[in-house]
Amino acid sequence: MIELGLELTERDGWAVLAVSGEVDVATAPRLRERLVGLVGEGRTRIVVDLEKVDFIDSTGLGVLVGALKRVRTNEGDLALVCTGPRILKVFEITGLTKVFAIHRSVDEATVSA
Amino acid sequence: MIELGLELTERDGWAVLAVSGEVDVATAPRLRERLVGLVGEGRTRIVVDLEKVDFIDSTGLGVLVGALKRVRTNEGDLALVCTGPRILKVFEITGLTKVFAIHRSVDEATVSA
Amino acid sequence: MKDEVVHLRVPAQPEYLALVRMVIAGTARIDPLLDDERVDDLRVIVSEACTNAIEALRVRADDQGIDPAALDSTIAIECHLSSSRVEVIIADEGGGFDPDDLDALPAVTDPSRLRIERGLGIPLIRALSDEAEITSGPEGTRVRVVLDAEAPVST
Amino acid sequence: MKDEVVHLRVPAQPEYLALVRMVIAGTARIDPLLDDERVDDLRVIVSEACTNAIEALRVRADDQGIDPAALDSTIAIECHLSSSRVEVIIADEGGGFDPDDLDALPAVTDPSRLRIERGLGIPLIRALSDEAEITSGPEGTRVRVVLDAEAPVST
Ligand SMILES: Nc1ncnc2c1ncn2[C@@H]1O[C@H](COP(=O)(O)OP(=O)(O)O)[C@@H](O)[C@H]1O
Ligand SMILES: Nc1ncnc2c1ncn2[C@@H]1O[C@H](COP(=O)(O)OP(=O)(O)O)[C@@H](O)[C@H]1O
Repeated sequence: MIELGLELTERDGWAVLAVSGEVDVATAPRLRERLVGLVGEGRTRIVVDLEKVDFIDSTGLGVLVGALKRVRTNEGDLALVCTGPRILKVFEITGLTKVFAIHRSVDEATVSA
Repeated sequence: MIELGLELTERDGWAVLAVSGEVDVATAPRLRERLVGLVGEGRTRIVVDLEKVDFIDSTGLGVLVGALKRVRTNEGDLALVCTGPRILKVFEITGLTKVFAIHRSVDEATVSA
Repeated sequence: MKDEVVHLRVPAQPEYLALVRMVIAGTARIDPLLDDERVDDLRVIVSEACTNAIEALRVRADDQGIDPAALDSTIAIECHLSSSRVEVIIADEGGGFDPDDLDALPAVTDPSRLRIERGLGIPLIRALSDEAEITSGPEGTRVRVVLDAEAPVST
Repeated sequence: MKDEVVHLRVPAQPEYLALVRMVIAGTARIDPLLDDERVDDLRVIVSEACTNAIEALRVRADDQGIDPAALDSTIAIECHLSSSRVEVIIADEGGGFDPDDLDALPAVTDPSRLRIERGLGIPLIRALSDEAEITSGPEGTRVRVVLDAEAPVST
């Protein structure tokens, strides 16, 4: 079983979900489930912290896009925290840097957004 | 190219060779060469520190046995430092715990031997 | 010319994907032809191709109303190391598709982009490789990519 | 009964050995049937078997007066995961040997033990596995080992 860390904290009214490990077709369902659960509980201001993610592919990107859609439908917002060049690269190539607000820290994400 | 770390220091008249990485048929020749070189320079009191070795197989064991033989022929000695259970296990199974003096630290090796 | 090959075959199941990435990265590092960034590109490429293979199998199993694991299907990965490039071939036993008939992605500025949760895999494979070739038929799909040692893809 | 197989084929060269160990450890951890100590045992076993394969190829190449790499020979590794055990098969294309005709190791207390720099590989394979079978002939050698999930080898 491949591990995916999902740690939830609270910051200034934002639900901050820190993800660690590799996000692929094996682990993405767990991330999706968690995000869907948050929105279901009415938590629609979400920061997904990708700083400890070693790998993400299009399956993981799809889950994040799906969650963004879902929070927006509920008048919320979803921001990302990511500085690692290998992770940023897949957002850049797929054009998703223009779809997501990507911040350099959780502080920046929860203050500026 | 698989890395094998070989770091030489000096302690109370002993040449202390700290090995790190994986010792197998790809890397063992480098260890052998270094040990043969030391004996060639007249360094026949040697401690081989295996604390940072992640893996060793019979090729590595063979190099250590060869070096022990070589220093003994030259009236020297060779002691090992090893506490990691996975490394100790191969020494135990091959009976080499009875052939080598295996110490828990470089201090212990250079004082007691 | 030098051509060393590592062959890997794994069950077409999600839990083997991390292993495949590890093998590809480990193989590419044996001869350090590619720098770390390009090894990471290769990990993404292979992950995308294998995800599609697994998905194709899932579709086939759904059609037959069975568990995908019951198909006992595998993904075959070949990694060729030559002196100037790394070539990887990923072959599956899924039902195939027409690679020339994929929907284009809406422009990133298009608000409908938000509707796109999928369809990013093959664009990523093409963008991250120096050469990509997809051949597909009812017997399965074969994705061949090349990463040159000399010509790093810039981001 | 469940039997998932990972196949790996690599050039019979020393620099691929670390990769093989990584794959075997990674595969054994997909289904955590074995604890870390037994996964380490498996790494040693596979390393010993592959080292012997590489060595057999080197002997064959020396006989022919050529570089071992020129033989283009490979080692094939299969790792079977069932619900109760891990079975690994390592097959080479070396010249073979008679597994029943190996010199016994001198007792560890025997001073001649110091003469032994080799001959530890197969004893390690046998000691660390729950089942080991070696079949060998002029076409090559096949080492099959089993590690049971239930019966850890005690040290
Ligand atoms: N190996 C494959 N076998 C069958 N169909 C495939 C394969 N690879 C891709 N496809 C088809 O091409 C489509 C686009 O693939 P891709 O760009 O990777 O995006 P996604 O997999 O997210 O849909 C897939 O939805 C699938 O219909
Ligand atoms: N795969 C193999 N192909 C050919 N000969 C082999 C093979 N494995 C083992 N042997 C023979 O058996 C001997 C003993 O092997 P082993 O116990 O691993 O010790 P070592 O390899 O250190 O000699 C080897 O020296 C070799 O002659």
